[in-house]
Amino acid sequence: MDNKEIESAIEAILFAAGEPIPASRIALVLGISDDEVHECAKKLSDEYSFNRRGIRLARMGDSLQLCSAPEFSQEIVRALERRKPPRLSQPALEVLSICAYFQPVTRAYVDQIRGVDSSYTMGVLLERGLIEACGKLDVTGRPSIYRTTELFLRTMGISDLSELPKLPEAGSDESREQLGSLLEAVKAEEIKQMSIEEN
Amino acid sequence: MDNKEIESAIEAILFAAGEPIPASRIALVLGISDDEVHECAKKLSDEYSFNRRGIRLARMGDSLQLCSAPEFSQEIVRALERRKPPRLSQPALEVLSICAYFQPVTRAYVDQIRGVDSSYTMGVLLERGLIEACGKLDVTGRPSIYRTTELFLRTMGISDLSELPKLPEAGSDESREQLGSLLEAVKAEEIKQMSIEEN
Amino acid sequence: MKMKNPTFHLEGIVKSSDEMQDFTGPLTLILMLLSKNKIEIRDLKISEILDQYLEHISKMQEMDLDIASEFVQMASHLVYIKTRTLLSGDEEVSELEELMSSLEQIRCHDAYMSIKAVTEELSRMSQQGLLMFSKEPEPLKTFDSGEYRYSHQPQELINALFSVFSKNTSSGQETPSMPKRIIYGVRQKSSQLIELLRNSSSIPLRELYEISRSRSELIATFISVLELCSHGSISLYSNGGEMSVTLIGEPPEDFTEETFSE
Repeated sequence: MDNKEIESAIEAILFAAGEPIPASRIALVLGISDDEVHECAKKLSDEYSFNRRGIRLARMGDSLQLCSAPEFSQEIVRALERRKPPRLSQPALEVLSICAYFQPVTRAYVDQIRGVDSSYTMGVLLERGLIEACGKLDVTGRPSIYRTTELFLRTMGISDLSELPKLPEAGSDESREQLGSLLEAVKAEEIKQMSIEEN
Repeated sequence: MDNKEIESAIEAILFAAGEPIPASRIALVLGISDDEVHECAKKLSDEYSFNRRGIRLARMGDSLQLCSAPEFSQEIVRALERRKPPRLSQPALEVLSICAYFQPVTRAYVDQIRGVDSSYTMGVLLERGLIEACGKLDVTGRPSIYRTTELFLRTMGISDLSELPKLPEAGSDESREQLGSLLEAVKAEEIKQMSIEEN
Repeated sequence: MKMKNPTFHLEGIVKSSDEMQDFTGPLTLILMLLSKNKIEIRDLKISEILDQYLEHISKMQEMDLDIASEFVQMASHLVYIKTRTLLSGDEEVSELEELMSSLEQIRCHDAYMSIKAVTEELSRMSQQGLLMFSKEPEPLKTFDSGEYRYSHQPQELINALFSVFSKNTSSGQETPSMPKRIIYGVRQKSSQLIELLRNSSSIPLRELYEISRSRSELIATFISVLELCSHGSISLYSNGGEMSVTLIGEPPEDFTEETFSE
């Protein structure tokens, strides 16, 4: 085997392996010294970098590994990601709205308002980066408190929480009225939604 | 992105993917046409072969996949302690050919042509990923129907079923003779039928 | 998945009037159809056959009337065979059935011979391909793993919020009312500040504000600092252009609880 062939053999072995392989193992199989393996691997690696190829050869201690070039990581993710995460469900929107309007909130607080356990949905929102933990409440049990994130503002297309639509003031007659009409609006919307889904 | 960069991006995506990726998906991510993807992939593939590299680019239909070069299979098997890929037995080749040329086929159809039970061999081919179930036939019993896979194309070194060797027209003298007598029988049947109808 | 009804590719079988001469009768055509299309006569839909034949006939008529008449004959014969097959009972093995199965046998034999003739070539073709290894997928970089990437209208939040409250009312609770905010008490904040200052001699004012996690907490901090200053518990001083807080006395014994909202 000449050096060119050794390079190709190393490339083939590392490709099929996918994971780091000790140079000594390759040396054994090809009947050459560890140093020769590292030399050829170095040449291969330089060639990848110099030609701005889509793959890179990394050396970690005695081991060698092929990996995709980091320059193309965005293209890779976009080509290979299965599907976008789903849009927010109605429960998720509810929890998010409670977090947004009453932040900072504890999970127990959200549960209390919604009347159902919201831990799963809170988890989803945390994972999606729409809410974040921002400390512990200074009461018994020291529960975590949550607030909305920068990403939340971007998602809603606003630059500040103050741009959220105003809630009616609690307690006043005026607010009862407002609340009443909003409730009507929500119900009408729900009925509309249902009929759309049924079609 | 110039062509060189597109080639590298394709290389990176295919390397990271491991499995076959539709060219259309790559085209979407890179913002180019499917044809351009195939063109660049072809150049990349030719380069691998010409320079006797350790990797190869296979095209199967619209899909592209990186594989190790067959020349280095021994080194890979020894370095990674993999099982040597077994050759295809004569029964496997027969069943595979029937699936390839007459697809989609039912198991009963394969049995019928070969005149022997082929369920074991079909199982082996399914397990090796050379054939796959692709639905149910809309007749009594709803038997599964099978077709060849992308791996089949890659294994045969072709990118499309149309590249398979032409199936020779087999029509033995014996069968032609039989045909002649059958024809007579039908004619006789016809005359009988006609006279019945006339009555 | 449903398989489509088989389509007869007559164009591939009959190309010219010359070729038609090769057909000695309808049965030859049936045999050809069976071998080219891998169909079972029992599975055919009569209407499918008729549609396809009539379409073909109308095409052929434009070209050659002789051929057309041949086809009419063949089509009618196929339909006839099909009808016979349908009408005959399951237990009754008609002459036609026998005929069909002999045809099947011939067809299978021919197909098997053809297949056997190519397996060697396929075996040769697969030699290289079987030696190629694929690789495992790389783990995807997680930089945008779960991050949400849709946009919403702020109004959707209000709607969601009210749907929460409407659920509560419908489940028999009291009239809808806005829940109270979690409110930071100044007293609570003041004792927290004293605690902090006990542990370190002086803290920049900026840091006290930075540890506040919400606007209400920020306001609580602001008022607490003012209150504690006025009670002489803490003192503000300038430290290299930055205001810092230091503890100078004990907090007031009776600190009235004051709450506020934003």
